[in-house]
Amino acid sequence: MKLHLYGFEAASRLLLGTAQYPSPQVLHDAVKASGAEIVTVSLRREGARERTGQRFWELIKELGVRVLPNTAGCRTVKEAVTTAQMARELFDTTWVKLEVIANDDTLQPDLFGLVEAARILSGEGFDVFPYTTEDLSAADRLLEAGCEVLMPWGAPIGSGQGLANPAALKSMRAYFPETPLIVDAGIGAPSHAAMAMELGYDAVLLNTAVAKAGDPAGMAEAFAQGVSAGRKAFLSGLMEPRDMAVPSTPVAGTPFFKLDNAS
Amino acid sequence: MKLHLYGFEAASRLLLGTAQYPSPQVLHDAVKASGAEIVTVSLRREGARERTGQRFWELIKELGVRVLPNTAGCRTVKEAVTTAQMARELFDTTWVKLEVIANDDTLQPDLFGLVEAARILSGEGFDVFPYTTEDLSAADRLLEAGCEVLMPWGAPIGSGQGLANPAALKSMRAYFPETPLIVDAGIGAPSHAAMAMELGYDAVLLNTAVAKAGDPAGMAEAFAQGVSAGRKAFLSGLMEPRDMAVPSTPVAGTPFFKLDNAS
Amino acid sequence: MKLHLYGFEAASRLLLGTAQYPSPQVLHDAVKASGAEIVTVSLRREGARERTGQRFWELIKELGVRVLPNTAGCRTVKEAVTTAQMARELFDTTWVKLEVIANDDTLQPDLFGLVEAARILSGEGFDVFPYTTEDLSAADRLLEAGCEVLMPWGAPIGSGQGLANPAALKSMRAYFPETPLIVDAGIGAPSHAAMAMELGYDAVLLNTAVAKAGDPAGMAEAFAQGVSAGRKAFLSGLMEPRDMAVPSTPVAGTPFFKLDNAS
Amino acid sequence: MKLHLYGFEAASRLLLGTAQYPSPQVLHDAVKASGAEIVTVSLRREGARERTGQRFWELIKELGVRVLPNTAGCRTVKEAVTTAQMARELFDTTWVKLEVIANDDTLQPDLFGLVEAARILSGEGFDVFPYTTEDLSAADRLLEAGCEVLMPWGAPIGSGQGLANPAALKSMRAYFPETPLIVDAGIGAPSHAAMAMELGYDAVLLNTAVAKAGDPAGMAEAFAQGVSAGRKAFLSGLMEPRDMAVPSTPVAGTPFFKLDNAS
Amino acid sequence: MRIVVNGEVTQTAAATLAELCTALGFSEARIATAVNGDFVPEAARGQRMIAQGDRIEIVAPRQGG
Amino acid sequence: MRIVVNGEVTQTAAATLAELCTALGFSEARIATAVNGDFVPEAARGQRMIAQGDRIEIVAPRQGG
Amino acid sequence: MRIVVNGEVTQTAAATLAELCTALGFSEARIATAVNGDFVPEAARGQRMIAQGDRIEIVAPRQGG
Amino acid sequence: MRIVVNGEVTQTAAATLAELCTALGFSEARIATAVNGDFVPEAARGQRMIAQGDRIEIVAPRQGG
Repeated sequence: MKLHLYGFEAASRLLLGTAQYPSPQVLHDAVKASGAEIVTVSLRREGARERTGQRFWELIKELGVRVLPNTAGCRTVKEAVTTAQMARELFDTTWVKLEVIANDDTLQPDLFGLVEAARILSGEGFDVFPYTTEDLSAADRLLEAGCEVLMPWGAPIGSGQGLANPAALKSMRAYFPETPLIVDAGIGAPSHAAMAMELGYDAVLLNTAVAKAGDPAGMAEAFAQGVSAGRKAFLSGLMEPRDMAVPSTPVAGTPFFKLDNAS
Repeated sequence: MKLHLYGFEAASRLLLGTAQYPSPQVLHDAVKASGAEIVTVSLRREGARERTGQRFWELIKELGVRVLPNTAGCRTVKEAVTTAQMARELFDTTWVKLEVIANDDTLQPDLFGLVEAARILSGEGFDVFPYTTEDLSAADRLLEAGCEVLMPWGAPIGSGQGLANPAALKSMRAYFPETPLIVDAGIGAPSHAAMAMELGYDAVLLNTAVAKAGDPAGMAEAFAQGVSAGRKAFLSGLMEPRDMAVPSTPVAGTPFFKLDNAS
Repeated sequence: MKLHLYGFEAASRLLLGTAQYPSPQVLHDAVKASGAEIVTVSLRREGARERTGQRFWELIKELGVRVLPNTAGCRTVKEAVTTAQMARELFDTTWVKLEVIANDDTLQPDLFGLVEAARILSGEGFDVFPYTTEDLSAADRLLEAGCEVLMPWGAPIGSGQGLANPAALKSMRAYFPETPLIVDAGIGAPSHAAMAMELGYDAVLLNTAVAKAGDPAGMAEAFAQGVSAGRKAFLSGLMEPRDMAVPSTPVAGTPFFKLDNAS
Repeated sequence: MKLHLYGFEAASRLLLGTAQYPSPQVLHDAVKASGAEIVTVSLRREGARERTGQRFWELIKELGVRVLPNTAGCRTVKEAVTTAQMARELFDTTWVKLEVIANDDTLQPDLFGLVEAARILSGEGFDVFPYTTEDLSAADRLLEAGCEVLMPWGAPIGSGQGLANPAALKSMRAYFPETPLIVDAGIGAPSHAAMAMELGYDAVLLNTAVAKAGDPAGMAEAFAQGVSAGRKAFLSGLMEPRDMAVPSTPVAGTPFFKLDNAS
Repeated sequence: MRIVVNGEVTQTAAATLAELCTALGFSEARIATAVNGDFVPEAARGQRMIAQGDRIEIVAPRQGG
Repeated sequence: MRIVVNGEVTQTAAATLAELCTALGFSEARIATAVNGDFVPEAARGQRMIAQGDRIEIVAPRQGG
Repeated sequence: MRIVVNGEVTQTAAATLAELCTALGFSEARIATAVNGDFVPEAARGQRMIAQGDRIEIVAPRQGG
Repeated sequence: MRIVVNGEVTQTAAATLAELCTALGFSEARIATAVNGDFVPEAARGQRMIAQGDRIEIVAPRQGG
């Protein structure tokens, strides 16, 4: 079964960021290796001479993937809304990864500004992908505001710590059985991504763990497999962990078995 | 690069157990889906009427995989040695997964009996795959005894808890950089298997998590991907987790940036 | 140094709940054993015949402790505000543990309703103790709203899981170095309470772990010591955990030491 | 109920190491503050001029505590046995903390050498306190060898990581309900010590976390309370952690309750 | 007149909240009150008239966490 | 006239935002613009007059996470 | 003669382990054998005499973890 | 005669371990001794002859963990 996001259907459940790669070629190879159909991008001040943005745009077009512009670095509702409006024109898409940052040490979302900005942007016809936390009261309001997708963090952006609070992520999944939920940020290894998918999350969005890997393309492929592994496991019904050991090999018929050494 | 175990070369780094499947057909499908080239088996008392073992043997032959007989249920050196000798004749292989069990609640190895049995069997020309713990003093003696592979547990057999002591498994990997190390037992989900491979382990052996899954064949495929994901990640150079958040999107050029709201 | 909460000075850094005890006598003994100077209470519908509340009030008065009425069970701002107003008259105190619950499975706070109710009640002269999460954007607004204390959860109420997200609690402590921070809810054992204090939290509030213990008075004393132990450790400067082992006993002068077995 | 170790009765369940303190005075104050009745010591090569050992011996005598000499740094059975014999004469005690080290990075015990040395020393009338791991097969043999106490590590010596494998420590406690079990090494904070005691361990032995604290005497007192807190909690019957939240405040009688907002 | 006291339908002849509390036997009791979701301080109960269908809360101290 | 473009003080003779973009060499470039914090769509740049002290943002696509 | 086969007391007239296996219907079966805890290879079954009270194990392949 | 005391090569004229300890100034000191890896109790030091190349350990109490 495919992933549905605002009517867009994706076979891949891995969304990839485009920042921090050692070179455009490595970025290109990593995106290809990841199988990602959606990549995040941003917008930044352009210098007429450097024309950095123009060259980056060419690169993205070649990749033939769907772009999800973010509002990274925005600290206020106003900054986020204007940035989203500029992004819509620049990337010719109604999609926006909405970030309203509360704090520079944790880069965690300002849940209040996030909900307000989400309401405004949804009203203007944007398809909002809110970067949020596992907080259920914010999640409820984001859905009321018109969001059809939620993107809770796994851990602080770029920390690579994995899932800091799996119990809270479980509650969120249980509380929103139907809403597409994407773990965004904090994922440092394929095992983290697999775990998120085993919890029933619909997709994973990451950037640093691939871009900063020794071999980004190889790591991108590793994450693609990790995400797929976790998804398949979730669909196949995972065993419940048990406190005690249980023999896998049958006990009946064990040679040399006598009652006196029976357990 | 392939996995080398006593001169046998395997492309797959997932070893699968053959017990606890709902039916022979499901076992067959799970082994195929796992891509495993090595499966564990055991020997048990045979009844002339039932001929259970004869039918199981036909099934295994069809699979065309390498078999690794175990000594599951053995509590003494003598039982383990005789069981290994019977297994060698029965399965026509010098390979043996050596289990000498210390305790029925945890099914953990008796490290002392294990080393003694490994010494005897290696002397008789067996290729011993010892089911051990992450203890380094036992590992040293198992290698002295002639073992070329070590199989530390992840957690108690059948518990599905994953890696109970990752720090100790890391030490073991660092202490034995060249020896093939296989995490055996306790793996409950692909994320656990991926984590073991990310730590640099050479392979993973499991049974219950696949056999007891809602869809064993689907879960077998999930584990195959999880193991491959972890291996690729290890080879591609994982990022180091960091305590603090680090922006992935470039900070330079952020619109609306003024010195007074700089952080 | 003592704990300061809205001008009240407490020597004890353990706040105790008064619910779920097997009998009034056991509650009385537990409060005494805990050394708590502040206990939480609630208000509920009174039946003229039973007069349950009247008897409970006598019991509390005998204890001679400061009461902190809660708004447990309130799901809306309106319910919470009116409950707080009734509590102020009933208990003759401006203190209120403000709870606005978002969800019945996790009993986590509705951060948005919480901030709104906190603003209203602070405006009416209440001293608000908000039951919140480790979210920094809610914390900022609670302080703006007039709160001088924050009470983030450790884990879901009554779960006894301990600190579900220590990294987030660390960030909160670092972000609010001066504000009194009390871990409220989820504490199941003295080790959890000690850990919260070791992170630099100012106090711990709990109920179930004591009330549901086999011996509540004994457990109350255990928690008093655990809280004190954690506080002392924080003030005494905890060592940093290290990845590798470091000999405690001096290496120099080890007998039988020869260069050839030096490490 | 007091702690019984080879017939010695101790009220305190905290054993303290004497190494790494900034000064003899600080060591003295820390031991006093800890309330420890047993301290570990070692023996090292003595220079006639410095007479370091002579001064240390005076210091220890003043403390009026029971000494437990260790064999720290010994890598072979022979070294450990001779060191124990010298210690017996030097400290005039049959007690010995037996360490046979397998590996310098983890300082973990060589379980095989440990059992052999324990057998020899018990035979010579020593009261052996073996520094071991949570391995049950080694534990069984240590008891057979004559040990009446077991001291499994919490984590590598000096690492301060706490309990690396709580599940294994639980198994050990369950498997040896009667044997005095002391968690030795790896404890970094009072919360770790409390957790060990909550698991039912009989005592805790530590050194670095106190000696390297900013204020060793303050930290020693903190650990004394943490150990006592954990012990009291164990005796008072800890609640079981629960997956879901459970209201502590009674639900019945909640004001404003209507069926339509009942959960 | 039919009102709802603490969630239960009740018949009363009381004109004010104060009379109601007395009629219900709460004269000396330590209680607090609300009518239709709004807090009514003790001092105001005498003036607070009761109307058909009012939802009245009468609460007292209780254990809490 | 002194304005601020992308955070840097700039002298310009351009009357409109469109003229400014051309003057700065962004004629064909894929850019988006804002004046004093408000988004100005491409189509509106011709009518958007520029005044002394305006804070103008001219942005383009960039890598993002 | 009374012996124990796979943990169960059995009467047999077989003189050797080979005869016993045949008598029990294991002629063509893929099995391995042990007597009183010691492995007896297939080739040796013919010479291995059976005595009263011998504990005999006859095992075959089975599922394992 | 050349021996090794606590890991350092030493010249001595002492015939016995007791003499050596005195010569080295350990007469009253609280020490324990070993020769070539074997413990030598205080009482036996007088009879324990020292030979060329002996490895001698002289230890005293020290801080320990």
